[in-house]
Amino acid sequence: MSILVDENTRVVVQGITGGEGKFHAGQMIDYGTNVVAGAVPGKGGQEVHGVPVYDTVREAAREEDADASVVFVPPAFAADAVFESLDSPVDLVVAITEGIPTQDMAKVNKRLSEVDTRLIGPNCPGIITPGETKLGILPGNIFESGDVGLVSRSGTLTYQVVSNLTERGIGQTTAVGIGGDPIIGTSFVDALELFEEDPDTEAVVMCGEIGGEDEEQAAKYISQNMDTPVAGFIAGRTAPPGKRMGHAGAIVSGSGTGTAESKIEALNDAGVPVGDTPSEVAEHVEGFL
Amino acid sequence: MSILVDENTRVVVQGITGGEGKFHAGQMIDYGTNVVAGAVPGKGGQEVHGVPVYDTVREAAREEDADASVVFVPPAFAADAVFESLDSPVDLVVAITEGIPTQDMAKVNKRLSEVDTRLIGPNCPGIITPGETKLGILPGNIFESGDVGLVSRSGTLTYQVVSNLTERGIGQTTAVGIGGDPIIGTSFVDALELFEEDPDTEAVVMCGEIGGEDEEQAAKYISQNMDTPVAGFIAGRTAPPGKRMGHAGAIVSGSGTGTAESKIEALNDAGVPVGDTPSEVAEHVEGFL
Amino acid sequence: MKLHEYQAKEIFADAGIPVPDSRLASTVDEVMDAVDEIGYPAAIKAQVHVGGRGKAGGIKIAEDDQQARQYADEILGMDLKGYTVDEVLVEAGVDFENELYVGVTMDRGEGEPVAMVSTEGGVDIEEVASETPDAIAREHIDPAFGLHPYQARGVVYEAGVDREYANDVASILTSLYDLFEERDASEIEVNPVMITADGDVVAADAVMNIDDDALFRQPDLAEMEDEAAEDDLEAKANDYGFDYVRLSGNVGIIGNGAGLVMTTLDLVDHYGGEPANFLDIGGGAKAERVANALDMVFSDENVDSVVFNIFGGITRGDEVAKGINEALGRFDEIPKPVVVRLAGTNAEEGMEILNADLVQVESTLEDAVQRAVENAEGNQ
Amino acid sequence: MKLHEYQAKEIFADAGIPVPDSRLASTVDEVMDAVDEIGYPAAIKAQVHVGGRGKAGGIKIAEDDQQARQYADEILGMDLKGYTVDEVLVEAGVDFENELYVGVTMDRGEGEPVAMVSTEGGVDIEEVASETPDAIAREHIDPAFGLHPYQARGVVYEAGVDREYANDVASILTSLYDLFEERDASEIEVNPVMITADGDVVAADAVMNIDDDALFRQPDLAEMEDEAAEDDLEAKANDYGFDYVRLSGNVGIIGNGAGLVMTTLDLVDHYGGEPANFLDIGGGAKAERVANALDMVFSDENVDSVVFNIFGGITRGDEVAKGINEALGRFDEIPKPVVVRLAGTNAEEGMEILNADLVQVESTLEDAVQRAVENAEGNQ
Repeated sequence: MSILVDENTRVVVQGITGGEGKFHAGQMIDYGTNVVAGAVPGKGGQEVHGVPVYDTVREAAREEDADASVVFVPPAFAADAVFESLDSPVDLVVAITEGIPTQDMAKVNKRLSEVDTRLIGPNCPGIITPGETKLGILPGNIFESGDVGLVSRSGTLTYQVVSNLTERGIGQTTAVGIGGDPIIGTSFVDALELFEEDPDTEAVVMCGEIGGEDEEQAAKYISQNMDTPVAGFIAGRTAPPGKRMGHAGAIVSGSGTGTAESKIEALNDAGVPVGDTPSEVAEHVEGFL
Repeated sequence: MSILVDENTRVVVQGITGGEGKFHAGQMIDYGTNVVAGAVPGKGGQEVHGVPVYDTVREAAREEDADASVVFVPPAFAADAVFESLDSPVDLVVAITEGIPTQDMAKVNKRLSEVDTRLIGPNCPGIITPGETKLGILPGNIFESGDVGLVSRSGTLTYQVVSNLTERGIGQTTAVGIGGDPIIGTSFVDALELFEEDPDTEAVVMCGEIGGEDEEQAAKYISQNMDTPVAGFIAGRTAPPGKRMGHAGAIVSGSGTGTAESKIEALNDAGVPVGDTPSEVAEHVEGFL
Repeated sequence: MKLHEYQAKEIFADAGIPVPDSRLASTVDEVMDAVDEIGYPAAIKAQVHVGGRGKAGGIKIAEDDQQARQYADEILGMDLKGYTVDEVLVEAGVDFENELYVGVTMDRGEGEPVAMVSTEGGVDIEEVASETPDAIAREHIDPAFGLHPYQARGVVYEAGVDREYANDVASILTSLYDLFEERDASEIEVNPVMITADGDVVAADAVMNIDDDALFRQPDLAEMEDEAAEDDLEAKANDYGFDYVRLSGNVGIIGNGAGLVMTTLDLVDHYGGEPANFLDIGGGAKAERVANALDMVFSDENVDSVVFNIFGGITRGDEVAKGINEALGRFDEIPKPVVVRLAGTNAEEGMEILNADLVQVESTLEDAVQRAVENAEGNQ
Repeated sequence: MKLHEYQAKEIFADAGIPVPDSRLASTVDEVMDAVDEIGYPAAIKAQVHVGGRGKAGGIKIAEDDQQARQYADEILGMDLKGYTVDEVLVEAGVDFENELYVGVTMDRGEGEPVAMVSTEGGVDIEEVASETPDAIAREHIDPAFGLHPYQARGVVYEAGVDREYANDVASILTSLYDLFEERDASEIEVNPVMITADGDVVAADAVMNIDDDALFRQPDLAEMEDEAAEDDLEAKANDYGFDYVRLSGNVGIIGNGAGLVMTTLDLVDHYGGEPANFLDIGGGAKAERVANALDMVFSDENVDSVVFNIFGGITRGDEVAKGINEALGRFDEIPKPVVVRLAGTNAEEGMEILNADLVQVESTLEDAVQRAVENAEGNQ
């Protein structure tokens, strides 16, 4: 079992004719993802990796019965691409693009409250259900099918933690990168909720970082609603206030909110052990199983 | 019984310090309406007719427990006043103002889809439950309490039909003027639905006019969902295409939609007798009771 | 209110929408000056608010000076469905390969704007809409967000517009929606958008109607209305602040409230008469307004009889009666018989005040209308 | 990016927000010219991106020429929390009766902007927020609709602003939100808005931060960033297109992906070292980019040791290894010891390629960091 995506997920790739889109569409297909269409304005009728390209997501979804979309579109046009998917409609949109203006995302966020479609990202590596499908840029080879769900705001940190898990023979049900931007479609709480409902997920790893209060809210959710054990990691303990640490969302505000201390404390209070190192996280998970 | 408003409805009057607002607030109070507050920016702390005035509807609703608002605000500011009420929140907003730009109302309409508050109007005479309360400018003295619901796009036409009913000794549960603008908050279907659910409403009169397709939709609703008998009237049989007949919404488009013929035919097909004159309408209603 | 083609095109050009080179002309000489600058072929287009100008002879394409002079002479001053042509737009002819329809209007049923695109441009779009509705692609627009770029592209692709110029057409649509929103339009359409052999897109016609209720915040457009000369009586009604529509019959009608006035018109028709006008004096009308309304109706030479139907809500019957007495008292002889029916607020007081030497009084709407129709028949 | 007060005030003034008369000056003479035009009292305000300028001595009020000259001399060139003051804003003093706080920021938890108004202006608003949160009225803004007029008024009334000038304050707030939206701000605040004895409202300070991700569509603001001289190394990182933050330690850190780099910093700290920087080379980094990153870190004279931590997803380990070899091959002697850890895509190929004469190779993150910390200790 898995959350959100599996071998049946029918994927349209927005921006499939661009460099990134083309490369990762190929990677996805190689991994086994059921990429049924591409969507690029003005490129309808072409084929990429044998996949038909349409001018609009709506047409792609209609003609190829797609139910999920992955967005590889430059930042200036990415919010529009997300809107397009939300209205096409598909059930799931995964926005990989980094650098979408925050005010564009505020508008997307408003639309999300009006529709049933789920957005993952933006500025995220995507989602993978090992052995079945991946939507995004995660390197498939490091993941193993198994019992642990993983949710993370970061890409490469996810790979690091996954490799620590795999070293110990611990596989994953689904791993989802929710993205490093200030405004994102799927929060920790959303993902935790899905893992809690998934009967095959025996434990969850949650990799947070400085900025915002999403981790604190996750801690609250975990203590009130979750039976599945959760192990945590928080990046950015040494980050100074007021500096953006790569991710647009990874910033401790001048008023001291969004610190690693606050997040670790909240998680600990919710009974979530937080590792000092990625391998410590894997140790905690091993203890759960 | 009644729909939407009764003696318990607690009303805030927006624009109570203006000429229209002040006059009609007085008329409402004289009729027995429970006017609990006024709301006018910058006039907080004043009193009108012994009613306290607040700067914002939110404050008025909070301090005086108001659950309905009547808007007497000039067209340029009226949509903002409606937004204010929708977000205050109250349960019912009655917008009397005529001449609100259509694009302002399109935005209000969008907001209406997001909230639970009902809007009646704009460009309407309001709503009255005879003997209990009135919100708006309807002359209370011509209405009688009774068994017939009335819904109309027009003000004075409503009074005409009511007087024809009253002549025959037929009173009203509630009469609601939904307004003569192209975009309005409460449609015929909405009002008919409420009358159908009201156990005391034994029959309904529906006064439509040229323009739009609201009457056609009402006919469909009546034939599919209503047990309560409905009598109809349609004004504007002699209106030429392309000319706005007073109401912004009363216009037969160049493409021939919105004609009286189409509406009368639809109502007849739904089993609704349509009077050639207002007194014929009253005759039909008499036949129902 | 409707803008003239040349007014709409000026606005389009300012918004960056490609339009053909053109000049406004009100004399044959001005037309000849214009073609000198523009060259041939040149379209000479009557600037009147009439649909189907082309079929009615209001648009001609001149290929040389002789034709230009001839067509200018024909069109200037001609009567086009009741409107006199005072001005023509002289416009560079476009050598087109395809014609599209692109428009934005308010969908009142949905309460939001809708964009429309069709590859069947250049013909009566309402005919297309009723005969082959699928030939028009539609996209509803959330007024809070506006037209998203993907929607503009999407509706253009859905209409089947060639990929080669789809982006340019989408860009015109986006500009049209921006204008629709900024200028409080109720309708904007370009029919046709012409596609040249080079793949350039050009707005070859322009319809732009503005929401009357929003003119207060579009002062420059409100001024254009004054330029667009209307029927004299309608202009007078505008000055008085009445909702007035002139019709072709001989029974003049005055009332309060749009629905009731429309009903009065319908009853005139029902009883065999023909309404001469719609005149709504509005709510709370005072004596002077009543007098102005009577002046309006008497000014219409077609009127043989008048019915005055007031149901008082805010409007008080005694005030109306005073106004009627005052207005009619000025005449040595009442020009046309006036039937008055007062109901509602202070109706009885009004009835008592009314001078029976000046008016005929009826107490029901039906009786009042019937009597006015009889008066009209007797007066013809 | 942060705008300077004088830059923000120019933008405010263009938007019709009342600001005091002011001049920018970079020498004492320019300050004296400015006070000649503006008169006394005059505020002399350091233009640096530092909070609490007033307390730190960066703002002085001059009452006469002698004071003006003295303060200008003191402030120009002073070091304010690590930033050198190159420019001051000379501004007309405002004789105020009240000070308000008015701001708009993005509430990331709600995913929408929020307007804030408080009558406790002129002091540290974050202190107010944490000690007396009720003293700040807040109104969330639906980004699709924007700030409704009733909301602007409502939040001003709710904050307890006097009715006498509430409309003017609401109008400032409305302008601030318009700027927030049009200029892609992440935060705009005026603290204080001063209320004069006459009831006039004036924006006496101005904070305006712009969303870095939106600078591509705010080219004029992006240019202002160049004017705002930054730390040399941060400017260099900007040229290279790296996400870089300089810190105070001596272990230089290079990695790919923000979360992993932050984790590497944390581990350096965890093992007793002190990170010198955050440097994310991003996804899919090629050899040249790797060389640039090494150049960056070696340019920091505080660095005693470097750890290079790559987990390849899109980024390929062999490419990274080539880049490291190339970059380090240019040196006769490697300036600081470099520990490399490669994992993920093509990590093994990378490890083989790496020249062991140039770098120390570790296979786990923990070992790599520990070794770099040890190197730093040995190198100090």
